[in-house]
Amino acid sequence: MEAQTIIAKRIARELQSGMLVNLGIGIPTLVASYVPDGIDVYFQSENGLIGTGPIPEDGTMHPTLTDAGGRPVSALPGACTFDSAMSFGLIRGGHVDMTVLGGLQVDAQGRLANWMIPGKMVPGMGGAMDLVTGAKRVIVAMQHTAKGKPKILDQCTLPLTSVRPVDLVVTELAVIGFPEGQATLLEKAPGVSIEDIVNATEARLAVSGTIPDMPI
Amino acid sequence: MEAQTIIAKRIARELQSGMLVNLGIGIPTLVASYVPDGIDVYFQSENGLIGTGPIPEDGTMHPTLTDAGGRPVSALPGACTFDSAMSFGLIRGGHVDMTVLGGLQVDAQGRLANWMIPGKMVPGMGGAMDLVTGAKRVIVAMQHTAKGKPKILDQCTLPLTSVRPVDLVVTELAVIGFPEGQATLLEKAPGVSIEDIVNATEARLAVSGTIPDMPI
Amino acid sequence: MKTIPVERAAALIPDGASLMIGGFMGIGTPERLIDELVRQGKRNLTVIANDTAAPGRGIGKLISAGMVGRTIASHIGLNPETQQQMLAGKMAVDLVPQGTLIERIRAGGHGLGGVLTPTGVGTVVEEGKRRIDVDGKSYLLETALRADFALVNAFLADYRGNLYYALTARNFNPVIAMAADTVIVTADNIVPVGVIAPDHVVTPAALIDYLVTNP
Amino acid sequence: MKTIPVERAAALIPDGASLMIGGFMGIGTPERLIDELVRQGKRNLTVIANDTAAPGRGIGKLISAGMVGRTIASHIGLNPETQQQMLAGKMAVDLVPQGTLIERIRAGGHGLGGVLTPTGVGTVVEEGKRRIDVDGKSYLLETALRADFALVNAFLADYRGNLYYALTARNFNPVIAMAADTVIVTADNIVPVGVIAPDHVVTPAALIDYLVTNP
Repeated sequence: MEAQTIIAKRIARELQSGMLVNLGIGIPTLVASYVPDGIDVYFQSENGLIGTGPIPEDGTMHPTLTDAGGRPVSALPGACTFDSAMSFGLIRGGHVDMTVLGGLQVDAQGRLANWMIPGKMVPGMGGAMDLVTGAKRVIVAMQHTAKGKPKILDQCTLPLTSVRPVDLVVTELAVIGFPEGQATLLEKAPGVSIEDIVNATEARLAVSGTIPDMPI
Repeated sequence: MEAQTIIAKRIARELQSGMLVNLGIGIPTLVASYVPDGIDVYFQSENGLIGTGPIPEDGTMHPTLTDAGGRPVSALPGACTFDSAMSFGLIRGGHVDMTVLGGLQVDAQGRLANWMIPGKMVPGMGGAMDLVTGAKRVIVAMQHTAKGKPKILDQCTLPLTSVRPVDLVVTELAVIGFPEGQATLLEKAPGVSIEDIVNATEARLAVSGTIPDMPI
Repeated sequence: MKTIPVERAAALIPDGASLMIGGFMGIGTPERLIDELVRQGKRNLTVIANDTAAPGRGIGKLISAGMVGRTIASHIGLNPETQQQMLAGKMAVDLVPQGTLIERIRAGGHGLGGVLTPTGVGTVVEEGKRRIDVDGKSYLLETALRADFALVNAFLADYRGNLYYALTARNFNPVIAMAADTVIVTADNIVPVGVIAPDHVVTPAALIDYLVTNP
Repeated sequence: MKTIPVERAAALIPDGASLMIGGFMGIGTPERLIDELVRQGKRNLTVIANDTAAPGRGIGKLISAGMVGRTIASHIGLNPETQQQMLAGKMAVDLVPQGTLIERIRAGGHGLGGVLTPTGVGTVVEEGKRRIDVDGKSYLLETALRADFALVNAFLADYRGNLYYALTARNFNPVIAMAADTVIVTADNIVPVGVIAPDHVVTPAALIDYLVTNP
């Protein structure tokens, strides 16, 4: 299974019926493809939509119904639209139950950096700072390493997105949480050893008891 | 002519086409009855309506369309409704071109007190503080005296509604403005002498040149 | 979101709870919830609302029943019982400028700590508050306000909880629907999911905890 | 409110003006006004918007034409020309979290001096700002933002200027319509007064200065 598929399928299992969920671009978007049967969630698109549906068939699109990247989407029955002040009221106000975002780095306490590489890549933070600060639950979806280098570090070297720690980091190797401010190995991907994970992680990982396999 | 008719008719002449106008309860409400021909203004009701129309005929009312006192109104073509945050955004944000409010006292600089008499009458400020602070132009509609005592005073003895001076006070005797922070007689009611006005006013009134009659 | 009868909805609210209640002079107030609260005899409620309506109407019924220990409102002038209970010391009343009250509630719902408003600077409203200057202009720091429950009335709800309000019955309703731990809605009409156009939904279903069934 | 052709509307905007422009990745951007600004060759504009779209689309056209001296936006990642001009020092870019940007604009339109937001506390976004604690929690004071002009796109306008927006083309449009000295609107459809239901009007006509005629 591809790394991003593992990550998206595992995160999809965190969804519960009735949740309002915001998915960032990249791997997080894939989570919508793996919603478990019988689970009914609301997806928010921060450009002003709850009830985002799949890409519409050719000939059934309209330029006024798009996702946050400007791509055509559809709207499910019960969808609603609103302006950007309301959209971020939902986000900052804690009404978004879960957000899934990509990550560049996460530190040992769970603090995320995902919005810029000074001097190289400056896309802007868009909605990421509000999402990490305001959503009830923040999950980072990212590959465990970049070009062989760990992305879960003692300290982030890139500018932080928020000082609020994320709740979960899901990679193709592991699920990591931050109970009591300490990076902790919660699950491992099938066929991956704890040693592999520890070696691919710069931050000290708390590991105790038997570590179960990721359900995917 | 009754005092309140004089006041309302005079204030109606301040209306200009395209203005967004908020009228308080009492004498200010009467201003809507004297809009000059050819003048097309928007009346805002702060409970969430622009385009307030007259009281509807019997049998054509609905309980969800009322003025700020909870009384049935109608809506003119082009009317729109909104929540209270928007309503006060319009008011505080300077989008209301003119407000007309009742007054208990006005001081020599034009500062209004109109929302409470401590220990006696405590209705609450409702929207008055926001209106006086935020509207582009504030006009006070009140009788010149109460039980023979002046209401335009050196200093207000009642709690102020706002430190922002009002633009105009219109009574059944006079029109008073506050250029350079100084109560100034601008017009007098037909048949009223300057002496009458000065005697009915505690604040020192600047009077210079010929004082014209109020156009009513 | 759960759909429940009005008796169960009112039973969720304990004595001493803080309630934000929609409505402006009773217009847009969830009257059936109010009636049931009175029937169940709640005590020592805190009510946060624009006004206390009039005796026999909306929030006025809670006041008349002596169920309110504290009121935070902008206007109580049309309910002499509120004024009597306040002057007699039976009920605490905090009077807040209407634009400030709705912004404080909005801040509570939108995750803001507060807003800076020019309203009230230099008046008795300033007492006990921080004055903050920005670019040479003075403002009061008005802090966010939240409640245990929001009692909301809508014109239309769908069976998921999307809400549409009618005309001037909108007022405080969509704003309080974001600012309470538990949101309970009565709707004049409950319609199938999908029949309120997405652009016409004012309050998204995801904000609603309980929708009261119609009789 | 005046109804004017697009050439006259664009001519109202002088070089050096600050413009708030509606749209999210170009969706809901007043494209005809943008095209006319490019044709008239404005210079040294300040653009306040969610993003700078992409080359050839919406605000991206102003960037490509080198007409923008300063951009205040939350995201420029999909327009490489914006990043190039920024890194080359040809254009100043202030990056603002999206929720903070829209609240600052809303504050400007609603007469607030600013808002307290938890977003950005402890990050580079905090630099140069006041941190204010309320009930033991830290917030940044984010001040109000206004512009000389707001360029708004609506789906429906009536001939008085009441506006209705479609789906995700709403985004920043109704918020900027309150926060500028002069508000200019393009609408996909202009309809007679009275045919947009009062509950469906999002931006009241009283806020609009100029409505651009359709070809």
